[in-house]
Amino acid sequence: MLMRQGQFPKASEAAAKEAKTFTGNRGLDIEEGLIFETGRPENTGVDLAEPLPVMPRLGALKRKEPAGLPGLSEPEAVRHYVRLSRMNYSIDAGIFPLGSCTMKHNPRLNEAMARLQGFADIHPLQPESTVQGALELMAELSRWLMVLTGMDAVALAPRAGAHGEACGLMIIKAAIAAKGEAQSRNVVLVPESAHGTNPASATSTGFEVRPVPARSSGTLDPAEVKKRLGPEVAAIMLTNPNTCGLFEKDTVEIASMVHAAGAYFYCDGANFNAIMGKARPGDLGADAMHINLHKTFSTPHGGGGPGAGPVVLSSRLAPFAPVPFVRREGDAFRLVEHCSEAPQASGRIAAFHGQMGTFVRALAYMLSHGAEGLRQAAEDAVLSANYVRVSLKDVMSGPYTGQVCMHEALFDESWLAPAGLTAFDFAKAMIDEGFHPMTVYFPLVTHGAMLIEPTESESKASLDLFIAALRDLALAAKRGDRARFAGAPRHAPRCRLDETRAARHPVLKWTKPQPA
Amino acid sequence: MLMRQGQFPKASEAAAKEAKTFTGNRGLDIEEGLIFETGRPENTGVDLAEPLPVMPRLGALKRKEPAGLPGLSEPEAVRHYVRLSRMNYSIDAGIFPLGSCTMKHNPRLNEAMARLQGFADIHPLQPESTVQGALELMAELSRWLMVLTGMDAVALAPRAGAHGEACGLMIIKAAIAAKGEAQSRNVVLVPESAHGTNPASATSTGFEVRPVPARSSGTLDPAEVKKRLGPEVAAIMLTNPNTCGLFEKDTVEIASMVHAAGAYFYCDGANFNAIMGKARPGDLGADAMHINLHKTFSTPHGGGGPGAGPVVLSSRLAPFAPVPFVRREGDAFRLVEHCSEAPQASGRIAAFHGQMGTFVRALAYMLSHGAEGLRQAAEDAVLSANYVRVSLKDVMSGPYTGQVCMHEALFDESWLAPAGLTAFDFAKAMIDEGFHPMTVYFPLVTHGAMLIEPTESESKASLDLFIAALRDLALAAKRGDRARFAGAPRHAPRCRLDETRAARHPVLKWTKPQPA
Amino acid sequence: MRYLPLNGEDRAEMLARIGVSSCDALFADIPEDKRLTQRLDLPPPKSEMEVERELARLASKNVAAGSVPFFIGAGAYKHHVPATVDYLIQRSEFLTSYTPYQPEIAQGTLQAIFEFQTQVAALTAMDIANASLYDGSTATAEAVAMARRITKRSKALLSGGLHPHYAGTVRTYAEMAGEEAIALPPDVTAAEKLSAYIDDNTACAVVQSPDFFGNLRDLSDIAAACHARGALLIAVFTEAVSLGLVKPPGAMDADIAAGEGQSLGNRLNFGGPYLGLFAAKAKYLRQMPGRLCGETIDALGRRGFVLTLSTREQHIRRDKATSNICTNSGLASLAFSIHLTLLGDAGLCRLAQINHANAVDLAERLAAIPGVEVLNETFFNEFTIKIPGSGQRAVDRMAGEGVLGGVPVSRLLPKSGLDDLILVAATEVNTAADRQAFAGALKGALSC
Amino acid sequence: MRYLPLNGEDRAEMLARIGVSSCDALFADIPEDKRLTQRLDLPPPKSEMEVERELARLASKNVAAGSVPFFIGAGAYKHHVPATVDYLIQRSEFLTSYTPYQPEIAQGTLQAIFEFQTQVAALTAMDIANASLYDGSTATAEAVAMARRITKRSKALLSGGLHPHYAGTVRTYAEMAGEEAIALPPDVTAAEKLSAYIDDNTACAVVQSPDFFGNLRDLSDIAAACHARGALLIAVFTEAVSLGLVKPPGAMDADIAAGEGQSLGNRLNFGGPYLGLFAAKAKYLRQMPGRLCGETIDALGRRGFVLTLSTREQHIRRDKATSNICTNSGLASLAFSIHLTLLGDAGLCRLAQINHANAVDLAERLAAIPGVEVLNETFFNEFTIKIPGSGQRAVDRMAGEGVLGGVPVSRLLPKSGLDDLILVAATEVNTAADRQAFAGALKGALSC
Ligand SMILES: Cc1ncc(COP(=O)(O)O)c(C=O)c1O
Ligand SMILES: Cc1ncc(COP(=O)(O)O)c(C=O)c1O
Repeated sequence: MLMRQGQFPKASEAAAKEAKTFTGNRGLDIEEGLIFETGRPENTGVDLAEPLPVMPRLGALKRKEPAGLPGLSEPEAVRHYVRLSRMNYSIDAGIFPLGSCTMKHNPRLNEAMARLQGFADIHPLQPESTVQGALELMAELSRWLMVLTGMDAVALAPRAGAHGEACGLMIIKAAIAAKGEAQSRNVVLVPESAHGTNPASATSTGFEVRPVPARSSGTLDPAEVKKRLGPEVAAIMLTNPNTCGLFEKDTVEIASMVHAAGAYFYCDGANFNAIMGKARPGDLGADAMHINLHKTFSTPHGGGGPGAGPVVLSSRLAPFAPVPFVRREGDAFRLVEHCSEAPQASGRIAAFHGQMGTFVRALAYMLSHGAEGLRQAAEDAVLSANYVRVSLKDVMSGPYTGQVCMHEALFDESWLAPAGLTAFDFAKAMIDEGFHPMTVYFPLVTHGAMLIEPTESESKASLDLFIAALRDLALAAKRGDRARFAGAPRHAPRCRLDETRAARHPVLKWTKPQPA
Repeated sequence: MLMRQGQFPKASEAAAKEAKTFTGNRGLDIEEGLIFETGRPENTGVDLAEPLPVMPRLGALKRKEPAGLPGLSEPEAVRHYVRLSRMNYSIDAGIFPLGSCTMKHNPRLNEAMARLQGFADIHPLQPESTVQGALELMAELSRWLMVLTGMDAVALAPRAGAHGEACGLMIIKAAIAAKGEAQSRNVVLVPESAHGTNPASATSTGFEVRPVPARSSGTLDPAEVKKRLGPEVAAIMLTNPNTCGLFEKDTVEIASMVHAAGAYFYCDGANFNAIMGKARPGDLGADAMHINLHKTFSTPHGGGGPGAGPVVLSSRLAPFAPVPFVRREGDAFRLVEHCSEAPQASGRIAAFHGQMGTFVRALAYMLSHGAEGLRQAAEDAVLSANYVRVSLKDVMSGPYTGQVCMHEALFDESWLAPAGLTAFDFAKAMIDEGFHPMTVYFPLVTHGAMLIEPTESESKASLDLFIAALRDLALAAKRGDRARFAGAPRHAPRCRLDETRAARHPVLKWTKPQPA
Repeated sequence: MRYLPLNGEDRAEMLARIGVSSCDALFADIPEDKRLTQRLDLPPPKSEMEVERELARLASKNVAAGSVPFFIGAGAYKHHVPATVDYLIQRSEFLTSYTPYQPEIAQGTLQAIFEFQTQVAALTAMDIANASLYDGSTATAEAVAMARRITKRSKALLSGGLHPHYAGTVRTYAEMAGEEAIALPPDVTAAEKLSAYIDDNTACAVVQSPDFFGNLRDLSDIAAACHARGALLIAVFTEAVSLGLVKPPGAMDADIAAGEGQSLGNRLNFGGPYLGLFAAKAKYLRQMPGRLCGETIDALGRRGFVLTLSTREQHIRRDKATSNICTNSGLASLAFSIHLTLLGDAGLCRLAQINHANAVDLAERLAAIPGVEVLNETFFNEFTIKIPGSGQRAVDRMAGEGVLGGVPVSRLLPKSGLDDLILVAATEVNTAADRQAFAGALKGALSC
Repeated sequence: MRYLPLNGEDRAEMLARIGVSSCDALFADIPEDKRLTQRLDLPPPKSEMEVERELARLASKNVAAGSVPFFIGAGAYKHHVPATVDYLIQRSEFLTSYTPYQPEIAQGTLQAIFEFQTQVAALTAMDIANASLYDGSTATAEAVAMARRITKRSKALLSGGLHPHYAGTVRTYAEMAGEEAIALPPDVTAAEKLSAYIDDNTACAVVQSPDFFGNLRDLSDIAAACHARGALLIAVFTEAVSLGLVKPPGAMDADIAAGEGQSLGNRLNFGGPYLGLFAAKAKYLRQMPGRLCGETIDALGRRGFVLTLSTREQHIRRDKATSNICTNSGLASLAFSIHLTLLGDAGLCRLAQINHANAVDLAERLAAIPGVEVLNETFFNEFTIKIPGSGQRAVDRMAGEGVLGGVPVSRLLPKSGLDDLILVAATEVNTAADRQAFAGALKGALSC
């Protein structure tokens, strides 16, 4: 997540000239137009039989104006997308150390499993007797999540982390309503370091957000929480490990305070990768927690999604889970799809039953590791983050570099200021070196944050090269080698892009150029 | 096919400096070490169960010295090969106009079909009753090949074009032997423009090669053939369309001469793409012809193979086809695997029954086109080649640019000579523009040949850009802009490679560096 | 473990550099009594072959759409997806990249999103579209929330032809946010007079076409009625292929179009991941939920693309954001876009015609069964039949005979007096033999 | 047609530029009476869905290895290939590139070949290896031809333990080239005295281990005998996995090693494409057939790879080339190399141990059946059993019961008096239940 725009320098004439070829291509870096420029509506890359001759039943609602969608023959389409793909960085090509994103290896076994006909070609509304394997899989996935988190129930419906947050808050709202406190409890405490989805989810489910600052050591002070608790407080949303990469060590105390105040403890579990197999949120007092299967359990990010954000629940909240859910009845599995069968359920939060494709991948990942392997993965993730932390802390500053971190190491840009450089510049220079930058400018509580999450998927050699390159860049910055940063990235498919222009004059779709 | 080495220039200091980063990476172009440098023999990317405890039955032949093979964890392995792949050009990324190679679109449908369990997971020695679908597929593929070529039988065993040539010549040898001429007929006529595999196949099957020159218009002169015919001649190997991209217009006359002389007409069908659906080699007098399924019928080249080179046969040669072959018996299909059942068969030319994986792909391609679509593909291939020819002939010279060509257009380097440049230089400059070069220095009969085969898979826009870029390069060459060529390629993952060094001091495998 | 590159030696060296003696020292912040020491009740690690066996066992317990005559729709459709689509979305660079926050090395994803936005806008005939939401149901809920922000009114009016899951989702969200959502009763034959309910507190009317029962609805009058009262019209669709043949939302003056994109490029997946399509009039740009990709130039003046207008989004605006969405349906939107790029107008139109024709043919075959009635006057590729007796029972019986013959309306609308209705869809994947098998199975189910 | 980008308008413009009025004018060189005008007797074009249906129909008529207890080997082995392997070889840049003739834009393929060559050399313990040949059988034929070139002698001596298809292939090639190939009689128990046949006209002895019947053979003595007479020893193997556990050719002083590489990274594919492995002593480099990749540097001094020593090859040397091979098994060699890279020594050794252990377990189970005898003293993952009665009949009966229980030796060696032998292989894919099912089926087949 990149939170802020950098400067937009015009490149030197010389650089422009150097890059020039007749085609604009440079070896294997091939420019590619838009499909609207290369395709034509009368062309197609799909052969289809003649339709049966029938009397249409469209009434007066036949489409009059064609959509104007260009078609590409199959070879053209393949080339278009292969060329586009080659303009992307990916985990498969290199370390992707985006803090808070847990960009770990995406096993191809999982892809193959999700594509089994018996999973990919079944409809959510088939008779239950014809989808017993799917329901069993959902039950098995739930079991893993419950055992790993020490919780009592799971809502599988949420499509992603933010959806899980909303789901959890809705459940909490339903529980509060069941206690007759619907009117009075409408505040959610959210630490300032929280991910943006937390406050947004709180608002979108009708809560008011009350921020809580962290203490200087980066974690939440129970005293600060206490100050803000009251009969109007419905819940606290606590990310643990938090977005600074630190374990909230007072979580147990905070949880009991929150509970004592009649509120619920929602845990943002996006960072569960750091502690799986090492500690269970249920033991730490959580009432609800979403888990990003697309982070912790290795399902691919796909350039932005899809994910899945199941929410594990304490026994107190379990009855309020939304529909649908899977229920075992003897040897058979059933879907409970209506609140009539689950009177306390918090309704329906989306169509159908959840991200099955993601569930298959996540379960394949879990089965591959076993509990032992998952614990080892957490340890390796934390080990790698600390290795990066200690290896860079003498050249880069950061608020907590002197203390042990969990799965990610937080640095800041203050050490770059003397050179007149920013985290943004540093990130762009990393691109030239063949690395995806870390998360910059998040969490917001750290000015000029640079948050590095290597995950457990990097070899030591990969970490060592990454560290060495960052040290080299850091020394260059300290030396005042501004050119290396100002012009960066030089070697990417594009130089710095003018984000201001994009926002000032939004061009959000292609339109036919007017003849001059 | 690149036949000759170019100059190996040392790059300028400046260029070297420009390319420098700390890691050696440049944005998305990421350097990658050898597995022997990054992997370790004690690591593995495959989890395997414990072996059963048993009494070994290896006698004294247990391996003592481990092989020393490095293992990579799965994430490391994925990254290794993804990075390597990104250093390659491919049809999927751009035009691949290698003359004589028919680099057409490789449909992904074909890949999916070849991976159906019922094709990919069957063993060649399963009982015939359990592979009826496979045998039916082979029979169906054979039918298509016979109908398209107007021939009477097919030998599916050959693994590639060259193997098909050898197979065809073996069949001819068997036929000659059957006529009692085994001792006397041992010469094969091979035009000078023939692909290198032709003479090599002839030698490897025990024939002597007698070259035939072409006339100035690029095709074979029946008179020249006649001169070389005699009782010692077993066959002529004629490529049609030939490697200059021309249709051998006197093929019928040559065929009858050859037949009259008691010899056979072997046709190299590597270029069948130009005439499929337009003419049948059987009608032109061919007795045997291999077809490169990995060219004409779109199966992927895979960076060098595998392919398949089935040989179609006239009724005269059919009895001499090697084992195995498929025979229909009522509703069932059988494999004839031994010469005892086919007494005239020319033996066995490889284990098992042929390149099934390639057959599935080729048949999927044929079914998709139908006969009509194949004819259209041939027409488009020829149309595109002629379009390139006329669009470049005013700036590039070539021996036959004034006459209609078939699927490929032949140019030469003579027009580059005044600028002190070669076809090799020109090819390398094309790389910078984002194109794979054409075939250079083949066919050998044309000095400094540049053979362009666009295939039917290119859009007009793609051809137009290719033409425009080649014209721009041509004009640059004529202008004497030597720098653009001498330093090329500048933008590829590597600059010119020192081929002389590679050949003089062959390093064909990695060896552990000696400590200095 | 095959996915973990570090070995014991590496770990020891790294611990040494960090200056701790064991990995547990790194977890010292976890209260000691909360550290997991016991073994969890979970199975041991499995080899790849073992995982394949276990998951294949589960998969084989399901009846896949391709393996039987299949006529289920109701918001998710079985279409044929060209092999190329799945191949391309599995390119490492699409599959394993993150949200394109570093545009210089994410132009592939960004250009694909820009093309997707343009395609969705064209398909729906709307001005602008976003980079995707989770699915059709949550897109509809987001549309309602957006309409509330724009109109500063609370009430959402939900047509009785809206997919019941969509209506449920909107209602849940509304309830939680303390807003009003009024759902009209199920409207099997598109007979409701929705306009009559629009008042000055109405933020929006939400109408689906083809509706849940398969009817095509002309939204133009409702749009006019909405606009006359200062309300917005949200047009919903669950079958994107219909837009190849049926009047699009934009042509009926809808303000927001929200729909499900699964049926292009994506498989059934038992309900997810799917793809929320979201388009609107240009004037509502600043209230759009979700990511937007925009065109710009780079330092050398070359065209390029970036995520833009993110001041609407949660990561900048936090509790004031237009939506809480972060991760969306990126890869599903890419599949959609690739499929549509392969089709083009010509292919999409042909595909829609085949769907329609197959559905008409099926309707005729089913209507010919004594006692079976097709309730729709108009439809695209899905319609509702009324049978003598329980739809649920008939569908279960057909399933027993190896025909997946639609969805009993009662499954989604229980206790609504619609137990004798079945929703039936036909697409290009059904052959004449499939349709005949369906008619036969239905006849059989009714007669026993 | 979905694969053809040109439309009618394009074609017209292109014809105009060329200056001809119709496409037929471009085919004017074809004699008029030979131009095809009639419609060919072939089916019309099919949509993707139709092709899938037709090929799925054919595929479903075959019994796939994964779907039943499976014990067939005899030169092709069912192993588990990690999903990653097939994923990676399908990368466009590997799948759809040509032979790396332009090394600057083919470093990916070239480095992979260089690594493959190193792996094959290490696995076989030979000095050098090439970039692959078609398969094990043709690699063996090439090895024999190479031995003839080196020794300038004609006679090849083929062990009775050599795979009959390999022996057949070598004999065919020899016959055609007018050379001598003497095949010893089938040697079920590795009892032949091959050294006795080596004479001064012997170019090479060709010996397989594990041999066709599964026996492990110590080649050291034969190597010594060959070298004493100036002949070469060609060591053949058909199961590359064995080299993880069994003494490699190089450790027994073989001059050339030729083998089948299918069993790593590649599927059964009904017999092809497979992968010919070819390795030799360094001194024979110039006589090697096939492509070789070598290390060099580029103009900036960076390491790079190129195809090298191509003066041996047909495209340069034509009729004097060391072989006629051009297209080889590139992608199959990549799959092999990736699988081996994932395994490493540790994984390969473990894999080989599992194969061996499963085979030993199977041998014990089968030997326990009354009347069944295991003939091998030593074996890796395959052995020969002798049964009372016809092997062919027993195998067919077992197939009827859904067990693919080996290959009757008579299928490859008919009329050799070996009709009561069955060749049986076990790999890591077989479970204990599979082996039990096999034993049960064999017992059943013998008793009926
Ligand atoms: C800490 C934290 N919470 C919540 C989320 C939201 O998850 P999602 O993107 O799946 O909606 C993220 C993801 O970026 C996160 O890092
Ligand atoms: C004209 C011609 N003949 C024969 C061949 C040999 O075919 P293969 O490479 O399949 O052995 C080729 C391939 O390059 C060719 O172009």
